[in-house]
Amino acid sequence: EDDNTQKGEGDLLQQILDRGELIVGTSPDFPPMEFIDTTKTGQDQYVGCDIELAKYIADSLGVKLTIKAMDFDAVLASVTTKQIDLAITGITKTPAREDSMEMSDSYFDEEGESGWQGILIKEDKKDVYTSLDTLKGKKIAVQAGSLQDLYVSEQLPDAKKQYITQLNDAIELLNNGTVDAVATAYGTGQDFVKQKSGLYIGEELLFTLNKDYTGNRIGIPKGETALLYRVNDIIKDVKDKHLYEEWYQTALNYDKQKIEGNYLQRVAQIFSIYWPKFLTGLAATLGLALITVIGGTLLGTILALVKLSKNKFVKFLSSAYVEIIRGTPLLLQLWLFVTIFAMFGNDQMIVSVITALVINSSAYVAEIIRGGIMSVDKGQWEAAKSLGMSNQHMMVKIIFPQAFKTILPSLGNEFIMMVKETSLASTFYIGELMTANNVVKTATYFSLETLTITAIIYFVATFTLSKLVNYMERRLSVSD
Amino acid sequence: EDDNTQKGEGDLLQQILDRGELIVGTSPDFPPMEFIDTTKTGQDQYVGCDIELAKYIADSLGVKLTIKAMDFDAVLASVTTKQIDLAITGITKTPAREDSMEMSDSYFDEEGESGWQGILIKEDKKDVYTSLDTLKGKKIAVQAGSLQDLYVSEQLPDAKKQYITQLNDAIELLNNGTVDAVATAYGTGQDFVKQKSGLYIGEELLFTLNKDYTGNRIGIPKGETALLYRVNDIIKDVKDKHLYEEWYQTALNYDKQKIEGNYLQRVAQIFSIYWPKFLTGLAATLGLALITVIGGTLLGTILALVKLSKNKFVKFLSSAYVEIIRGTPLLLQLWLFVTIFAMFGNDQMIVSVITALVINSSAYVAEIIRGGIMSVDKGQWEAAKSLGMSNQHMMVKIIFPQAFKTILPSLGNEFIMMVKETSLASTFYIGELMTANNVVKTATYFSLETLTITAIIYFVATFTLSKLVNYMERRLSVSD
Amino acid sequence: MIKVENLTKSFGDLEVLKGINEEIHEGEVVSIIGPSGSGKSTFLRCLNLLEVPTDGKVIFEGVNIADKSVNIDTHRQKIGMVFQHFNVFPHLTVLENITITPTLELKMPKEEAEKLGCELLAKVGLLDKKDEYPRKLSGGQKQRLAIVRALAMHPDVILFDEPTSALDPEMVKDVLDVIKGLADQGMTIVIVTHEMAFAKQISDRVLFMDGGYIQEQGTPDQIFNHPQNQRTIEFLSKVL
Amino acid sequence: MIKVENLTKSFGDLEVLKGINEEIHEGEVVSIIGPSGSGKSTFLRCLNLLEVPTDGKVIFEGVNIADKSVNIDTHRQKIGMVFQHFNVFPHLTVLENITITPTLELKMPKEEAEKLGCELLAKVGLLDKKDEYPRKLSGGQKQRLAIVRALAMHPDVILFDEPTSALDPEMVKDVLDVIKGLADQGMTIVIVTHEMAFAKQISDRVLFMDGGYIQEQGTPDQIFNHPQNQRTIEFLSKVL
Ligand SMILES: Nc1ncnc2c1ncn2[C@@H]1O[C@H](COP(=O)(O)OP(=O)(O)OP(=O)(O)O)[C@@H](O)[C@H]1O
Ligand SMILES: Nc1ncnc2c1ncn2[C@@H]1O[C@H](COP(=O)(O)OP(=O)(O)OP(=O)(O)O)[C@@H](O)[C@H]1O
Ligand SMILES: [Mg+2]
Ligand SMILES: [Mg+2]
Repeated sequence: EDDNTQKGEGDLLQQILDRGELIVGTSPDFPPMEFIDTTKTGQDQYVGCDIELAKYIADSLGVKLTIKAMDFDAVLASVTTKQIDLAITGITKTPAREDSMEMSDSYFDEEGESGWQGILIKEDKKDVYTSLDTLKGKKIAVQAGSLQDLYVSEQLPDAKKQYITQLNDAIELLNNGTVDAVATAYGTGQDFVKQKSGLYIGEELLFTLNKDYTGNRIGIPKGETALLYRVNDIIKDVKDKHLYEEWYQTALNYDKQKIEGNYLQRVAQIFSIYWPKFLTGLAATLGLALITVIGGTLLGTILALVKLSKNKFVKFLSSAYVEIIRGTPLLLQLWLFVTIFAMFGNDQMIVSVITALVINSSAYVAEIIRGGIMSVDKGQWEAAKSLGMSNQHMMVKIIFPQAFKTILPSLGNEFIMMVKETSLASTFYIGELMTANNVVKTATYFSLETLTITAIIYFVATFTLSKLVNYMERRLSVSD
Repeated sequence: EDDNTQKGEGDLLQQILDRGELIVGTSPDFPPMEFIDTTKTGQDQYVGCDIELAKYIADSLGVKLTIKAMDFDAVLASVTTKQIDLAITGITKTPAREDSMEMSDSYFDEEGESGWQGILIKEDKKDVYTSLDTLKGKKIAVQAGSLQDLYVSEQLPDAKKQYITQLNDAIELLNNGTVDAVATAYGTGQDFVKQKSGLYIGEELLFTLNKDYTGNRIGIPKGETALLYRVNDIIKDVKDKHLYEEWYQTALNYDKQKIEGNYLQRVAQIFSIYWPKFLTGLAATLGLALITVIGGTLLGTILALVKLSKNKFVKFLSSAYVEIIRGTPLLLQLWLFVTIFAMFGNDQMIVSVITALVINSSAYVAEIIRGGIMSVDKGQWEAAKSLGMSNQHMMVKIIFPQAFKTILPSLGNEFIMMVKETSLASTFYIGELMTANNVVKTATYFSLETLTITAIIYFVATFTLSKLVNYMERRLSVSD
Repeated sequence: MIKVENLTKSFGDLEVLKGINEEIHEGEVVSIIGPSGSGKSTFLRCLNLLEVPTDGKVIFEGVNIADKSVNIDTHRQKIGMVFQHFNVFPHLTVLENITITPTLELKMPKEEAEKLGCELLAKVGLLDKKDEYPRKLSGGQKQRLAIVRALAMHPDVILFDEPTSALDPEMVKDVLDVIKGLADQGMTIVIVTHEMAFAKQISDRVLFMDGGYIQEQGTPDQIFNHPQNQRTIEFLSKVL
Repeated sequence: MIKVENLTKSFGDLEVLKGINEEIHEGEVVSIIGPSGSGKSTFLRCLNLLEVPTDGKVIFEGVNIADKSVNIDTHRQKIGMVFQHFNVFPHLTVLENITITPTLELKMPKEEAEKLGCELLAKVGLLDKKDEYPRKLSGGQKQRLAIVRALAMHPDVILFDEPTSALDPEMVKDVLDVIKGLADQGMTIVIVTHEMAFAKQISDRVLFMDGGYIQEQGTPDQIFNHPQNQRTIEFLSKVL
């Protein structure tokens, strides 16, 4: 009765029935197929239409379902080595896969749902644009270099293309009449239609697809033909009942709420749904700024001391460093460090970005510290010297403690600056607040509303911080 | 003998021979097909392989060639209305075009040259990766959302994708072994191989194309079958002699120099070739910064005066404005204005960008001006008041002239700041220096070298400007 | 000429003037002495509303200028003031410093203002500097310019706030001589000073301020030679 | 004790000291007077190398401290200095102001330094303030603290640069009394001052500086009552 014993080929179905448990491997990072609902735990956390399919298969077999989450490659490897019974994770057919596992019939043809590319128009033009031909010479918004760009060139060669960077922008252009249509993936277009009123996308406006997509299939250990046939039967059943389409829709709508109402209401709704995303972004922004200022202060202090020293050569070097960093844009420095680090094999963007930020900040902090030291009344230096204090004692006991008062609030302000400057890191998909903004913008299709929320968060953060710095400044200057 | 008379159909070939001149329309903005050599003038300025083809046809007919440059739509319209004899401008066949003009045989199959998508590898792995199959499970760098991304998913489903934003970065990753291969357009890949040593792209590593591309063809006025047949004969001749491929290569290499040598030599070479691009970028950067600071000063002066006024309400408003602008990142403000302006139908990015920059700058300038006014010794205010001066006279005759001394250098520094900040405008392809950097980077495939040049230009500009500001500051303070 | 009734002035919680009643008569030269921080400057500045009194009246030539509805500018034109730190306008030449207010506020023609300015400058020995900028002047010269600037408005009274205490010792005399000259010509003068000898010499009346009140007042002889108030006696013992 | 030979000092093109020869003897009290900008402070500051002389020697107790190879810190410990603007350390208590240098530089044990500090503070009437921060002190108190701070290093000579000119008039006396006390105890003192009466009273010798030179020197009686040099006569006529 040991289920783990390697049994002969072909009896896996029997084993499943015997043990009363179906083990399905999946890679839960492909919404809406399979993804994790972070509000739940255990087996319940795995949701999506593939998971529904797995449940249906287990139900049909009359056994309990156990989902094993692992990454995509591991799912494929596990089904090959029979560590799982079925691999259900949006797998398409390839010759290589056919060699290493059995592949079920297709249970879902992505093309029919989201693989198609089409044309989004305004709903009131539905009767005007009834086929691709009717769009001849019209102005069509496309994302430069996208698949749709190619299709428009190919199948609508005399349409006028308006290049855009973000699809949301295209919708604005469509609404205000700057463009007549927007080329987009069919699924994405449908999402838009669901989110915003007055839009339309239809099958009559699809581009001709001539690719060799194969549908999604279930992977089954090699030689387990009994199981294969049984699974294919169940898939046929699912297809006949149009269950998967249903599951797909449910999964699509899973925790996606329709955002509606006026501008302010939309802002409130987006915030109430996505606040954890913004919060994480803010935390990352503050963390990034803090690391930067701490690193910048360490490096900047050394630079400042060197600049105040008497050795002409190191003085020149540190001045040059400070001038060069302050004389070039941070965006360029970020690119430079990302490029240099990539040459040395670093593919962790965050390391490059933090290095660039720290180096940038150090140049400004060096000036803050130098300024703080110079701001100490000349009389204090003279008094210390006239008493016969050594240079080191003078700096440590007399000058630094007084410079501190000027330096600390300035470092606070540098921190606030950095909270804003780290927004440039979004160019490299570092998950700070501006990146969070872009993610939510893409998820909701409401640019202005999302930007509003992000702006408010930045403002509240920097405003609060600057009040704190002011308070600190006042407290420190009281002692004068 | 009036050539302009509308003659009957079918005798255009005869007309051409009679008048001894072949008029070819082209849209000279598609290198390497047809483009302009800015160092030349008149007919000579039009270069590229399509132009060579036109010359060859004229020669074959024994007539003089006249190129008429116009935009692509106009070329198509002109051949339909017989204002030109031939349209040679990389035209592909579509049903619509077939209706309105005669289309020659294909003289160039883009697919064979640049339409294909393939895999770029290191030269020393040529014998390891001999087909797509050999790349199973390997790490492949792809641009997210590109055509290659799709092909990799489709035809190499179990390869590990490493997403990159810029192809140049992929080459670095390839060289340092982070990835095993790079998916790219075949033509682009060939360019890389030409520019950098140690790379390889071959036909055995092409993705299977199943699209319905048609080659490039010559457009001929409808019904001019005599001309059509004659042109097809000449095309056959060109094909037999493999002339077009030759012209294509020449055009590709036209003014593209191989950049080689060590790092410093490469920097020098890139600068010597692309200096006009950098110069234009710098000019745009300085112009943009200047417009911003001028606009910011106008708006900022009003804000500063309002902040100094006694009306609590407008004072609050202007303080809030200044605080909000200073409390949010410029990048976010740029996005906000671009989004808002797009909603109102503005598709001129530059207008949105300048508005955002001016508004951003105005908040900082307001503080500069307020600070300048407050920096005037309190004794000056008291002296003016004690003499019985009106508030207006006091401000205009006593306070402003003295505040000026503090304000002017600060405005200079704000200008320097803006020279750096305008780099963010590159997000929106405004053609300033950072955009120029990206253009050259893409053209040369040398990221680090290009960034170095751009950094030096920024530094020289800001350093010179800050020396000027220092000089101005000294000059102004001499009068104290 | 200036009558102060129950004048009080507080800065936040700090009550600096605690109810002052005093009258300055036409042609009088009044000196104010007292320890540092006793409110001498504050009192003087209340007389031309550079400090707005917290309470009380400042009646100048019959008008309560502490009243908010009064246009203070026109009254200030009649009340000259000279500051410890001169406060000459550094961006204007010596002559322009003098002519700017008469031309702007009294609509005096430019030539007339310049003629007046030159006359006044000649009186204080600065005519040769008329086209210089103030940065070329010594402290004593700046202060003389400041006095002349005030005079150009033909004020009915001039207020001086320690006019010599920012000066190097060897420049004090020139400035005091100019003030003495004005006193001799019958100008109404109120002067806060630490120069006791000078106060003794020119004053018709001396006020001793301390703790927000005028503690004692009288002729120079009364105050300096026969002080009655304990604080006056203490103060004078220290500074003389 | 301090011998100055051919001392010159320029700031850029401005030659402030044009070659000064002078000797300060042990136990002597020397006052330096002269018009503003004549180089009095510069001369004084050259004596402890706060200004590095352009040329010439400053021989202190046999060593030319203007020589670059000399460790100036140890010599400065023997030369006290008191500044016009006190320059007390604002972040240290009154007592710490005094004890910090002896403990750090002379390695004096903390208790000993504090005992010494308290004794010195008691002498100038500040013992009750020993744990206050300087911001609670008046100008006169700060200056007395500055003097005591210098004394705590047991200097052989103390340099004073206009020690009372930043003080309110009623605080001058306390500070001058302290200096007088030092003079009476036989301390070597060099003092730049505008208080002529005081200079007359305590000095053994008075130097009159002008134009970068010591124009005249002698006993207080010689200088104040029988000046010979034309410039001295002129200067004294203005300030007395
Ligand atoms: N603008 C102000 N805000 C707050 N406190 C002030 C202000 N002006 C003066 N004071 C305070 O009011 C008090 C009286 O100041 P005032 O300048 O009138 O004294 P004074 O008698 O002129 O002293 P001095 O001889 O030092 O000039 C002082 O304690 C001073 O600190
Ligand atoms: N660090 C410096 N840099 C440039 N010039 C200086 C410097 N210190 C002093 N001077 C100039 O040297 C001259 C003499 O200055 P010094 O302070 O010695 O005069 P002083 O006799 O002490 O005058 P006062 O009585 O005003 O204190 C002045 O013209 C002054 O401007
Ligand atoms: Mg005062
Ligand atoms: Mg001095």
